[in-house]
Amino acid sequence: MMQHLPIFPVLLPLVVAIILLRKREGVDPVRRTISITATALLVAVAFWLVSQVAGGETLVYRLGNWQAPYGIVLVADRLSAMMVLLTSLLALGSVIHASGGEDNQGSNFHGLFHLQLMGINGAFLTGDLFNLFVFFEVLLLASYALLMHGGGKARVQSGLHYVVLNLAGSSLFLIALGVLYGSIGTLNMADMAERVSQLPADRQGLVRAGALLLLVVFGLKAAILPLYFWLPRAYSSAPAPIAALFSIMTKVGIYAILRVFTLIFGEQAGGLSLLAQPWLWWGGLATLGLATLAVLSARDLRMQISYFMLISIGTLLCGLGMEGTASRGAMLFYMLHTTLINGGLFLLADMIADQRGKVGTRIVRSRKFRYATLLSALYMLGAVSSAGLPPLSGALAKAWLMSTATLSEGLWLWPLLLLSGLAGVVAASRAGSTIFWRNSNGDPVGEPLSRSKLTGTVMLLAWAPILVMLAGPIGGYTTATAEQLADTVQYRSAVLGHVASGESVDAD
Amino acid sequence: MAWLDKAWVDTALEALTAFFLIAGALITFISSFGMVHLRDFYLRMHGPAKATTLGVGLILVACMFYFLLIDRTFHIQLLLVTIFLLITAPISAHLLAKVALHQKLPSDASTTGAPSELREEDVGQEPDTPHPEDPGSGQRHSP
Amino acid sequence: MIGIALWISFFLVAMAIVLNAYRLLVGPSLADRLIALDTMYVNSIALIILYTIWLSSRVYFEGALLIAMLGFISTVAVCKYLLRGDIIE
Amino acid sequence: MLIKRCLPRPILSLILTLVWIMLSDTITYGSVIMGVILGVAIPLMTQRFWDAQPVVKKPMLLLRYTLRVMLDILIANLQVAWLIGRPWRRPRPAFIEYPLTLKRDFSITLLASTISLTPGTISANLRLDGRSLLIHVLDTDDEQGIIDEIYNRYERPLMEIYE
Amino acid sequence: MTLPWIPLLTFLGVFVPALAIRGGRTVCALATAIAPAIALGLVLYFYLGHDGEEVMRTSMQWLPALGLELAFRLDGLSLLFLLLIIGIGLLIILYTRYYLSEQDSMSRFYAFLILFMTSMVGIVMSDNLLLLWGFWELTSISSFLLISFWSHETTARKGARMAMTITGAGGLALLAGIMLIGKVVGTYSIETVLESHDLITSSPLYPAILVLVLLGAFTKSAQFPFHFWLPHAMAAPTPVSAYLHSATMVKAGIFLMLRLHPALSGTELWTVIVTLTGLVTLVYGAWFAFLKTDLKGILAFSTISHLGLITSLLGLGNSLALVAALFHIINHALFKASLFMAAGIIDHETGTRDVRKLGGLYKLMPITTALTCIATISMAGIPPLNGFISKEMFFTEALSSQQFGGLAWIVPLLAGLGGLFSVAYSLRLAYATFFRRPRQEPPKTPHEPPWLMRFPVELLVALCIVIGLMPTLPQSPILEDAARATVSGEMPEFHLSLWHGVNAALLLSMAVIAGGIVLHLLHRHMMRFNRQFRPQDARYIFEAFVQRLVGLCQRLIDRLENGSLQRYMFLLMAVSVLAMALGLADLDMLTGNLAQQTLDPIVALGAGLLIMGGVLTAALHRYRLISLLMLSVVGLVVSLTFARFSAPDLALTQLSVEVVTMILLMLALFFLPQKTPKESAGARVVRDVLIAIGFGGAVASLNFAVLTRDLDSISRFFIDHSVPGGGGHNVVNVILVDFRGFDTLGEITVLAIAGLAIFKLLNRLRLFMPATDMEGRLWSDDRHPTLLMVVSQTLLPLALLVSFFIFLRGHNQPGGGFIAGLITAVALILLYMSRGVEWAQQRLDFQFQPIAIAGVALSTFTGLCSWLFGYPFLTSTFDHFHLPLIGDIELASALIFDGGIYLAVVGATLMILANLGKLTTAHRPNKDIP
Amino acid sequence: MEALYAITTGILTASGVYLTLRGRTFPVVVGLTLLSYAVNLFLFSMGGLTTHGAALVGTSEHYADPLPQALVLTAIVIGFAMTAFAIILAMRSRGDLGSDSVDGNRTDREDPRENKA
Repeated sequence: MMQHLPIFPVLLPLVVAIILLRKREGVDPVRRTISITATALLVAVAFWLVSQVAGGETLVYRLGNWQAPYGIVLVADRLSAMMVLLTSLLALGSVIHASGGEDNQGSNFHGLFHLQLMGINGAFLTGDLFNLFVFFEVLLLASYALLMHGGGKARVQSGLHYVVLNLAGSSLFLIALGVLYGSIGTLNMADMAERVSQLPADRQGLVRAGALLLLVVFGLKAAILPLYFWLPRAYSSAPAPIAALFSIMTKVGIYAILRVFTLIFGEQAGGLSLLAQPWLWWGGLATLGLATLAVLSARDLRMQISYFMLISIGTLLCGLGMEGTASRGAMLFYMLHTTLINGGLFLLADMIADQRGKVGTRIVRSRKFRYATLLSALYMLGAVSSAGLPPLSGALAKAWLMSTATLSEGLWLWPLLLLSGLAGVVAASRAGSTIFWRNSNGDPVGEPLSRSKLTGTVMLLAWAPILVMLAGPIGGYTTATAEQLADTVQYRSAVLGHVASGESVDAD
Repeated sequence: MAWLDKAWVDTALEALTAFFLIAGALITFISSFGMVHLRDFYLRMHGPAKATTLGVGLILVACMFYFLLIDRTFHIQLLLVTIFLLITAPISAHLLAKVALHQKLPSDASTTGAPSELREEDVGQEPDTPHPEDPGSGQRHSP
Repeated sequence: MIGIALWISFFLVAMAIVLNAYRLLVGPSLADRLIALDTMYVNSIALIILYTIWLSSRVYFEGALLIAMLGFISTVAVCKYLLRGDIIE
Repeated sequence: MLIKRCLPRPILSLILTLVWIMLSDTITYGSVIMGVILGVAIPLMTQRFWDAQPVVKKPMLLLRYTLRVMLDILIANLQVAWLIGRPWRRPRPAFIEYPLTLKRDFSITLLASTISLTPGTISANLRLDGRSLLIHVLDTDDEQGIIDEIYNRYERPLMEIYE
Repeated sequence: MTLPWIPLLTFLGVFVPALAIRGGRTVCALATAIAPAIALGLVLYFYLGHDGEEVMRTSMQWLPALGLELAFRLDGLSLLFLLLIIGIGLLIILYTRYYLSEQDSMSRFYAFLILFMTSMVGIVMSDNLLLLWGFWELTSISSFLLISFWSHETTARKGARMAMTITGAGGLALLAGIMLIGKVVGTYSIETVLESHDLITSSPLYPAILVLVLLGAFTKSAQFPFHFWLPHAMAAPTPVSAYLHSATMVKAGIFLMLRLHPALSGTELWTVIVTLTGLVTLVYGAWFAFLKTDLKGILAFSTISHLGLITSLLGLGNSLALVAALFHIINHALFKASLFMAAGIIDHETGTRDVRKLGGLYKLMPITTALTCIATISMAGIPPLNGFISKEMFFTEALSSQQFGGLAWIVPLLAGLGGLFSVAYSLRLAYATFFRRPRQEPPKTPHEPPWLMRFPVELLVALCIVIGLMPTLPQSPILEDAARATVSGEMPEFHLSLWHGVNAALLLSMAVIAGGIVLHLLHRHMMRFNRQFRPQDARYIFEAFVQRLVGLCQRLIDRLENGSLQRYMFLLMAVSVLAMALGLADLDMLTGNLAQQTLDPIVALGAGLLIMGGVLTAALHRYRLISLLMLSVVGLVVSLTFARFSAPDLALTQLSVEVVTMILLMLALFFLPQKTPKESAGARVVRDVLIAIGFGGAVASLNFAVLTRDLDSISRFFIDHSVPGGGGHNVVNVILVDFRGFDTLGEITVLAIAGLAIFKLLNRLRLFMPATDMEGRLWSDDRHPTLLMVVSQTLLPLALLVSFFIFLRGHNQPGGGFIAGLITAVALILLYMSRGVEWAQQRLDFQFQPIAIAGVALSTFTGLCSWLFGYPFLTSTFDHFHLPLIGDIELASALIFDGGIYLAVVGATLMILANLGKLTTAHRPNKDIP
Repeated sequence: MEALYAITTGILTASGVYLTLRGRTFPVVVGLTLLSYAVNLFLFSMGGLTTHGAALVGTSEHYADPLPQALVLTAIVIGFAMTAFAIILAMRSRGDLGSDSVDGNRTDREDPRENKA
């Protein structure tokens, strides 16, 4: 079984989805049990995977027993394993929350949820660019379906934008893939890296066009500045567990950028080396800047959380655009933090909306509701962490990222990052005090608190302190990940074996 | 099938292929030509309904001969397309005619006979074709 | 001989398709355009068969078969739309 | 009974087997066996989609009818080609109401298809009551003649075959 | 490794109140006090059992990559502050027990209080700048919680938010400063930073560092112009004001300046900024304290003023000034905390804090009056109390200051002015509250509070007196050690005493006291004088500013995110064009090294048709059906193109997909409006056309450039290994089911998800159904044309046969599961079209979802089977079997995989189409007249 | 031939892009379909344009590059699934929002003949 480990995170959700989707009937306890157990199992598998690669090994899984670059390979290195673990942790919280009733709002929730996990994990693990496209589509289509879960005008409206833009994005992806294949001649990322480093000069422009187009596509997924406009509405209208899971979706874009633009167009790529860097840097700064203003503008808690997410995206992009491996380590740590906390916040917003009746999550005066203390404490936890105030994970992550900036980078990054934090503080304190404290008189009302919703939420928000407490080992892991990312030679030799590119080998 | 190896067979097959090819293509062309130059929709419909079927059929026959010529085997497979077309073409034509009648496309002035489907007076008042549950509204024309 | 015949046929069929395209463009009625499209499907079968002869390879035969079938179905769909609006009711 | 249950439509089975052999383009044991298997299996599978089917009473007549239609198609096409190709005389089209004596959908369909495929006529509309067929004729002076011809040439044989 | 226990203990104390509250309020208070008390004991134990010269330090790696350590130190400065924090904290706990009413959640209050205490302890003990910053911001957060404790009151909420925002912002500035220090010094360890004075001050970044750090300190310590949050924080319960806003939190800024004094001070910049800010704050605070009518307001501004005093002492920079500052910190904490508590008692007893409503309390509350008056005297700097001593020291330093050259007189002037006002407001406070005849009855009749509530005040006031009389008491070890930790150079000799003899400072003091009394008498005039200035409430200004900012942001964001897909799409396309253009610009020549093939006329015809179809689809998009027909032409010709260029599989797939897409689009056409209104303005159309042309041009250029270059690709491998390795002659199919079977698995999963998703979308969907077609005709009544019905059932067996054929041969000839599946699905759909959903549904009485899922499952499990043989997922195998009569049969596991594809395609396609059809049947208006 | 091919792809792409920029769902969906056709043509051609080289082992000397074909096949299927979803979504948005404008903020006033069923 050990040698099949890298494919577990893809197959497990797929098989579970198959089991769950056999029939169409509504949710029952069995279904929930299967779904939660499977997700917990996924967490275990992901931990196992992380423990296997933590030492710096790169696990390569040759699908169909075909040698790369001819067949598709799954590659589990530190980064992939970490992302898989992150996904599964987030998913566990979301799925437990969903079992509190959200899954009954439409058909096939759990099955689609696992298919989405399959797509996400596949995207993180694959070592093949076209396969990445396929998994992108799997996760996108599943996300479209889940976004519509439960229906409603806002969801349909924002979903339409999301879907249409991403469909156009898929076409762009294919164009980019076409150009890259047509000028490099391979699809395996490691092999591409190998070939790009010795690319004839008359093709550089083509590859550059393909690479930049790829950047646009990933940027669309990751929600970089001129392409992010779809995000706030889509995420804020999505059902809570899905919105929570979506917080990893933008990270898929970030991951893809990180992978492609360090491995293929990294430092060794000759004339094309680091070609995305300036775009990421300035795009990230711009995103960060606008998101800072946007977070102040939010009239709805979910919207605000979406903008928190946008801030984090800007920050991550800046981290990608910065020089050196140190910033990568910090950026990855930040990614862990923001994904989990943002996810938790979305879940929390849903619980708040349950209590507040028809006002939902709008930041207005409302009736007095039960569990306000508990919910406000959780909100505080999430908001403080998101805004980047100590003592929670956000502060640590931001400080780390800031400290890795060179002076000239810091000149831009620091003020923006700090201002975004300040804006976050202002916005969150306004929202929190209005929602929890500006109540009309009378006895508190509200639905009884769903235990599974609470569990799911706490499971995610708890990472804010946990990440701080375990900052040492986790930070060490992300630092090591960053170093491994920089060492493309190791990746390439792990994937391609000792075979030089272009020479054929016998499979089987 | 030794007789197939003879030289005259080759020539004959070549001739047949060429003939059927050109015949098929010509019929195809003429039917499309008719579709362009005939005066009203109902006339234009005649070409495609059958001529193209035959045209394609003939070309397929040519193709059979051709493969007989080069492989010395009889590929009956190719006839299937024709069968398919024979089944489907009249139905498409029928449906298209129905559409035209439904849309009350005018027929050429020289057309004799005026089917109830094309009567103008009904427009906008009643459903234009007789409804089975409403026999009073439909006029029946017996020849 | 076959070569010449083939090219003549190619030319004729191509011209037929051009004529279809003309009808498709000009209309005037939807039914006209539709029949032009239907004919174009059938003519492309002819084109494929000619291509088959040209290549002396029968790999495209299924293509011809499929066009025959699917062309019909798409014509039916449009007709149904024009007659009833809802094609699957 | 068993045969009837296994072979609900013997003719269809036969046709399918033949078509399979045509498709596979070879006559080997393998293809024939496969064809027979499919010829039995597919009708069984699709049985539920069939309306009650008329029984072919006179198979030989059906064969003759088929051949006649084939021939007519050839002629029809040449005629139509001629009509279309000559620019000097405009055709005289006509709509004709054809009263049907056939009752069954299947045979009506056969008739309508035949009409559409043969000389200068297209069955344009089957009236909803199923009693009459609207036919568009490309070029005619004699409407009654066409009705009679259709009746004698096609409808009566079909009546004999199926009804 | 024992030092971390101190903050840890206090931190653990956070959880105590919630547990202890069950035992009652007194138990809760006592239990809460345990942890801080032990911590205090520990502090003293460590400190006393330790050689005074050496700084106690301990550190643990936390996040080495960041330079963050869990490092603590305990030096004199920390000690001084720890004593204040924990000591006064304990008193506050006691006081609170009596202050809070029954309705208030005591456990919550205590938890916040202890949280705050922890963060203060953390600040003063941190030996790492980042750690310090962490605790620093934590004080902002915990003070936010404390100030907003009475969250139902607007003032509390707004005050809390303001405090949080201002101090939080200052904290962020501090972080930037810390980052810069880290850049300069290379570490965040305070120990190292303190030794790097020269390095830091000589760095070009020094001004930035200084300003940023001071921003942090000034906001926290409510220095002008960041002072305005403090008065509004007075909405907090009084224990909070006493604790946070007099004794501790506001001192955090001072502490920071003290802590970093050895590293940052000693420059002209430091002196100018710090001294002037301090002095201005001193005067400003004192003046407004004089004018305030709210008891806590007076105290708040007085605090501001005193903080200014301490700050200016720090700015002056010589070591004696530092000592004075340290001393005044202690004194101020003592008298101000006691005053706040006294104010709380008065508020508690009378029900008001407005001095205009108070008066004559000395009769009713003699002890409280006495205590308050002593503390007030100390605050006013009147001998013989401790306040006087430190103020004397301040005047001494002010008078002897040598900074500012010719403007040196400004320091004593401002210092004197500040002193003057402070005497005045102290007098006013005492007089108006206790001695003046009351103008109106207070809401409640006051009497003395419970003894234990008064006890903290008594203790503090006693300390004031003791220190005043015996100023040397705190000198050793507390002040000396604290000063040693602060002063960079030689420790100065200093001697604290009440009487220094007659000197300039004393004269100044006297003058100030006298002036203060005069001023107090003139109070009414002063009020009148002040009234001519427009009253500017900082809270409203701040709120208005925030509101405006928020409004501005809202407008900006609403403008940007206007919910217009057209704009988003335009941006996406524009960015893509840019991306491609940048790449193309990098290309020397568009045409590559390969010669072009000659054009044959048929291809030209095809291209012409494609171009026509494409352009017309776009141009005629407002006539939707025609546009659709044009799209159909494009689809057909695309598949012909695939056929032309040697891709039979693609041609077949494209054809079948195209038909299903057409059917779907026809459905959409029915349910959507049938025409597109003309709504794009000309400019928009031009813009779109331009961007479309740009995009198309870029794609065409890329296409051409790639086509004219040769390619060294990996595909030779597939052709070579297809037969030996994959057991199939159709390389494309072998790639799909074997070499890249994983892609295909993903692809059918996508298809299945699409089915599921569409099923989900159609749930409870009600659509508009037009009763007429677009030209206003009623629909035909012939629902299911007879001929079509007959033919569709005839076609079904044939189609199944063909699809089976295409499926079987897929591995060796064009075909495969996907195309076969689509053919089957389309044939079934034809049935639906010809016979209606109800009819078909009766005969297809099974659900399609299980079929689609079964397909995916089949493919997955085929792949999993290879695990049994120890091969990776999806490893295929094939073998030849010999059957009698039939002959050689080749069976590949890929065929089963392909079977899964077939099932998935059939299931998914039918799910999509049949469900869609089913949706409409029930309520179709058959014959309605519009 | 290559030039013509490229130009055709370009024009199809341009038409598709133009349509995706329209303000109503139907043209947008049609545009996406058109775009995906164009992109498939583009991707397909990345292995070069080969006549008489179907990738069936044993039928030819020079084969067309089979890999782009396989990719396009996958892309067609995925594109189909996506288009289908987009179409249904367009219908759903019409049903829920009462308009087929992509932004849902305009009503269908232009089509008074339609009545709610």
